[in-house]
Amino acid sequence: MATTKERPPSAEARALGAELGLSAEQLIEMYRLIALTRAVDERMWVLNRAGKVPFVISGQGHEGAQVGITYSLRKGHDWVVPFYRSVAMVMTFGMTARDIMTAQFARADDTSSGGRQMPGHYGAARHNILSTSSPVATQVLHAVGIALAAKIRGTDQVVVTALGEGASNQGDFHEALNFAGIHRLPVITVVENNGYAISVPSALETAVDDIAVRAAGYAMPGIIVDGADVLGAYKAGREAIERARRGEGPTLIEAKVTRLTAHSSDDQQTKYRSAEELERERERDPLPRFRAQLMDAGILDEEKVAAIETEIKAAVDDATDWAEAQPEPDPATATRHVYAEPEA
Amino acid sequence: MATTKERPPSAEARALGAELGLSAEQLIEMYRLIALTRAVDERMWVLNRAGKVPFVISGQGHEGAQVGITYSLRKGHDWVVPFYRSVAMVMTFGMTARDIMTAQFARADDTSSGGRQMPGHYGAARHNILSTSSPVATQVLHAVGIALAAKIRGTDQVVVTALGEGASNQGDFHEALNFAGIHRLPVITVVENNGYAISVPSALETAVDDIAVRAAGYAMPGIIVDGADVLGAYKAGREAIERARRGEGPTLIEAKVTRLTAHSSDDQQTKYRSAEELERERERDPLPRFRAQLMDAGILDEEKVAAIETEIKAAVDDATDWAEAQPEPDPATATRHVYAEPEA
Amino acid sequence: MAVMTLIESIRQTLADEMRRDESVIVLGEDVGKKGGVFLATDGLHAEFGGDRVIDTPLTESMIVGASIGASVNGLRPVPEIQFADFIFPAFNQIVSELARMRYRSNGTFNCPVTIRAPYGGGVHGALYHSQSVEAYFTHVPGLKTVVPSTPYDARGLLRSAIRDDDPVLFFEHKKLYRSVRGEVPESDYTIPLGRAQVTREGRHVTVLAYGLMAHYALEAADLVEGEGISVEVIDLRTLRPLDRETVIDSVKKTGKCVIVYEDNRFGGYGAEIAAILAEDAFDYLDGPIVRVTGPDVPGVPYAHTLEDWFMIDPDRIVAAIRQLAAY
Amino acid sequence: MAVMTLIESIRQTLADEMRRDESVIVLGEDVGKKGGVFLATDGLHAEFGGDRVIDTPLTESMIVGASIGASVNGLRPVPEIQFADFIFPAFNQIVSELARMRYRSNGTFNCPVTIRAPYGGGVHGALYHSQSVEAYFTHVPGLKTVVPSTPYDARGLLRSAIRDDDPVLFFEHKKLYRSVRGEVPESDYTIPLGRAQVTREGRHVTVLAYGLMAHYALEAADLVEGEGISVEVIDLRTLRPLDRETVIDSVKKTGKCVIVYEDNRFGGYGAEIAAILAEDAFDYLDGPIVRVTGPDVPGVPYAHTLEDWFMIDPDRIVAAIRQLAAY
Ligand SMILES: Cc1ncc(C[n+]2csc(CCOP(=O)(O)OP(=O)(O)O)c2C)c(N)n1
Ligand SMILES: Cc1ncc(C[n+]2csc(CCOP(=O)(O)OP(=O)(O)O)c2C)c(N)n1
Ligand SMILES: [Mg+2]
Ligand SMILES: [Mg+2]
Repeated sequence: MATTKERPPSAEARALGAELGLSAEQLIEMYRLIALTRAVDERMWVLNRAGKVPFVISGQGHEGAQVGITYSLRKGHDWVVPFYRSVAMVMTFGMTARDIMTAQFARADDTSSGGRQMPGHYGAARHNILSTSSPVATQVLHAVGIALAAKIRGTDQVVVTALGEGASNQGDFHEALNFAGIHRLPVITVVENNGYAISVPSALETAVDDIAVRAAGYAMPGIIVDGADVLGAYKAGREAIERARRGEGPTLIEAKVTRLTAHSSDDQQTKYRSAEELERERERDPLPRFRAQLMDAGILDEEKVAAIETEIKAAVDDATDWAEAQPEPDPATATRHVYAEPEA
Repeated sequence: MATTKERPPSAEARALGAELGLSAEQLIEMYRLIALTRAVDERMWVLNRAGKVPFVISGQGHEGAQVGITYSLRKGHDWVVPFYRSVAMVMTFGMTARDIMTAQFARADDTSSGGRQMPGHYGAARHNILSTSSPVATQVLHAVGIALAAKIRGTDQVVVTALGEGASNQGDFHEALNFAGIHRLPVITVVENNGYAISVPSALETAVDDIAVRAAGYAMPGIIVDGADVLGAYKAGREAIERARRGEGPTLIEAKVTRLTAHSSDDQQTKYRSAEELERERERDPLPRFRAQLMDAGILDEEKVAAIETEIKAAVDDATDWAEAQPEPDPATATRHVYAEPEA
Repeated sequence: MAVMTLIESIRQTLADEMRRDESVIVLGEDVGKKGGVFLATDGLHAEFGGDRVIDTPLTESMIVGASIGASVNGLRPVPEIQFADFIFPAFNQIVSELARMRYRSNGTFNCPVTIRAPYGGGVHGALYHSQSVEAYFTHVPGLKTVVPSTPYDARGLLRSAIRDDDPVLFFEHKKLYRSVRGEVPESDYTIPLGRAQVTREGRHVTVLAYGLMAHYALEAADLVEGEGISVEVIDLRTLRPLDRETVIDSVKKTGKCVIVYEDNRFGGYGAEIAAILAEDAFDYLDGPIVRVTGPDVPGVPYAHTLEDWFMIDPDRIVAAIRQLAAY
Repeated sequence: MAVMTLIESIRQTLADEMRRDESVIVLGEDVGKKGGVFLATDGLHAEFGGDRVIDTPLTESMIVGASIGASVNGLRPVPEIQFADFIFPAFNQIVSELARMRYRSNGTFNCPVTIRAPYGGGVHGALYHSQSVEAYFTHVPGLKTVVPSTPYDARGLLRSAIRDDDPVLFFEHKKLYRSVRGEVPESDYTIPLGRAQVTREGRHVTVLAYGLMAHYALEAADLVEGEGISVEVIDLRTLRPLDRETVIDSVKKTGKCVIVYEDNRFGGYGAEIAAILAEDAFDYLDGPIVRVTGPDVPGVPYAHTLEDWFMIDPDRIVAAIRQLAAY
């Protein structure tokens, strides 16, 4: 990703950096990732309203936790096993705005599925981002299996997977964390708790306030982070990743996030969420909060923020135009990849 | 069940009784249930070795916890949802030695299944004992559903279900307790933890020592009882049942029990359990311990114990002979009960 | 007589049955305030409350497993699986438990449970929001499987399903929810399970279909009529128990049969019908039993170019009819 | 050349493959010290240790789900499902995930996983230890399904399955484990997936079968030989991909076909073969396609009187052959 020229970091910046072992440049990169993801995400909705893409499911409100928690992973070495809200997570791990947009337009060269899956079903073999399906929670077992292979093969890899709090009530979640706990596998399970499973509120999803309390049932740490606090998420993620890499086993991280949009472009959230609630939730948006934090620390200023915005707008425009211009999948390819194809 | 004439209970007996609200007669009935179940169970193995029944799966070592926990239920009003080790539980709730033996011999009038299922798959509609299947943990959801109906219909019923600690790692257990917790359903889930899932030891089943800690993840109490301590089990069971009946919600009870036999007649446990361990485990047998306790309290004496033994031997002989003499299922009935049958 | 869509017919039938019988409850993901992702349960929560219209956690095995338990303790649960594609987490509860309760208990327990689920492709749902899953369940003794294709049938069949003392899977094609309208009487009529419907009489070729394909079959029959091909169309409506008599009688008359199903071809539901005809109507067959089916790829792809390739349209049925008629 | 039982052949093949390729691991319930409830993995834990022979918790969805993950990160897992009857908790992982990983990722991920499971009745296993479950999986594009019937085939097919880059379901009939013995060469031979075997040549009737039924079919053929009925027996061995050519060629020759499967009749695997023949070999059929199958009840009952009623024996196949030959 392109960089902008830096001033020597201020005392506050050094403080903020030092405390977390992050350079000003890294902090700015994290900010850029969150802002870029948000811009890509907002564009999806614009395209949907314009009738250009039939479906959108997005991660607005979840980006801070995703970038923070996964930022310490080793790209191309470790693994991420995402879910449909993991836009920021997969972009942090190597996918680009073009990758996201080709999936939105279901183009032939869509990295995730060649236009075969709905948007939001991310995957990229070359980045160790596992292909996402729709049935929720199944991926937690895949992440655990990847971690098992890493342990058996001694590859020193760490796996991060994510799911919603609603999905965490599925049996697969229980079976996955149970197995990860037994073998102390290098896997971090992130529950992005936004308080709803489509329209079903927390109170009808579980009897507990915090999914993290369930970690004790698998003899692993259960950490709660405020999804609007990017650096808090970073700290929790880094510690869990380091612990996993040291062979000290799995971690469950619960990120309290907010869902700033409807569940998907097929949902009408005003039917089950009050205007007041939606208004209130806006305050939990990680993007403005992180921006302010970096500006207070003198790491960002109006000028830099504007520069990044311009840069991001250009990237999103490029990705949109480029993706839209790509060819659609050829029906002649529809029968490919059911089974391995004999080498020519 | 027949009674033996009682002497006026001793001071110790009154003490033991008073503290738990149990009369000497009730304490003796509990003892008789445990002893009878054990005798029936031992007979199954004799018949198996004699080549008279092809399969045995039994509850030796689990009986104390089962009788203790379920003793306070209202027969014919409440429900029990058993598993294959629940011999003592279903006998406490109304099934007889003959019922058990007709299932062992797979006779036509077997209450549980008419000889259609393997022995150990208990069920009795007239006693509100739900039919048992083989796939583990599925019944926990059935118990939760029965409790849901009880709550919606306002029947004031309480449901007790049981499963092994191995089965408690299945997804259905997680989904069941999660739902029971949300709606504070009148259901008690008993995990009979004998340290093994066939040959797989605790350490490879879960990373935690106590399944009970998982109760916190569902906002319900998790109680641990010593399965060799019948009255401790009774106390925990009674409290949970009363709590459920008062509408205060579900409870998870973990009974630490011992499996005194091989997993089933198809298993060779010496292959994975040492002679020392098997020897040591004998000390956790609830039967002699409870007998001694009642004798110390002057509720039982040699004479009474002998009388009960004689009575039980007669009951088991009767059940065996009677069951063996019953007709086998007629193949002409094999197509019945796939769907409802039109009334004649 | 009221004219309504398929989804309206289902919604009204659910409300009717809940009014008629207080043991009927509805449970599933988002069936409450939201009224279901397709609005099949819209308004039920307001009328009957959270006790009888239960928004469940995101756990299908629980939805079915708890329904089994509730059904043996006096209720008639009508669980909704949000998409048929998501019924698989409940597969063990349905196949091992729900289907076998009556048989394994020698008739002493039974489960009056009706599982509703939207199925089918052509709605940009891709691999996991487009599947036809009937074949996995029609194979299972102890289960009944129903697929309505009209608002009238949906009402009569759903009533029968809910009142049935055995488990019924009730699959509703998403593409029909709002695209098909029809007259639905106010009366409390039912349509017995296990009866197919001859939706068009003909002499030369029998076309067997259900769900969305039952409509395409009729369109195809119209298209070839001008060519002098007289097509008999049968809407199976209930896949199990199968109405063998109606099917076999028609094939005895026409001697030729096209079976249409949207699901993957290999081992799909229609294979059983072909097998039955090849064994029990062999002497009457004047031509091969032709299947028009979805292709054997793991799901309906998303891109419209690929989805169009996957989905059957009336023209493909026409081509099969022509070929067979000319045989 | 060594003579061994089916279970010995499987055990040795697992050991061979684990020696040959250290990416091969075995996982499942009781596969470690105990060596599996049928001893299929006996000795593997001692030789390869707990890292490559993993006693898992009692959680089938985890067994398959973790195998999927391990397979995309460099391993070739060979999970064991203790009884085929207990594969249903893993149904979602197999059908939604394992089968579709390659297709949905446009060929960028794939899962070399071989799921072994003992299946079949006649062993006093009752409803939940006797099932034939192949039909649920042969319907799924992306999966391969293998059912060996001899020690020789088991070895060659299991090698091919483990070395295959796609998921394979490998079903072993419990009743064959120790009842059938045969010669098995030391050599590293393989039998390609997708090839049926003509186990007996004949002219009048083709009998198609697999697993235990492949043996009964041969017995039946012997029994009618004296009556001048020449039976061709085909052991399908791989149910998907199906060896269409071998099957169709045989039926073109004999004109008559009996399909035998132990599973419930309605919608069982053999229905697809009947459908294929009724469409692609219709012109060659001189008689109905006859199926000899298990009855349509929810499971094999336990009491031996009922189990005997359920199970197919060679005589029932003989009766079908006679009837069809006389047609
Ligand atoms: C097994 C399964 N059942 C149902 C669905 C339909 N569905 C998609 S997302 C969703 C809600 C998920 O809620 P949560 O896990 O909290 O994640 P969130 O969308 O809130 O981020 C549902 C019910 C599904 N995808 N998979
Ligand atoms: C879903 C499923 N998988 C596997 C089995 C085979 N099986 C029967 S009992 C058992 C072990 C059960 O262990 P646990 O739950 O601890 O109960 P215990 O037998 O120790 O009392 C297994 C693996 C089964 N019955 N169901
Ligand atoms: Mg959520
Ligand atoms: Mg145990």
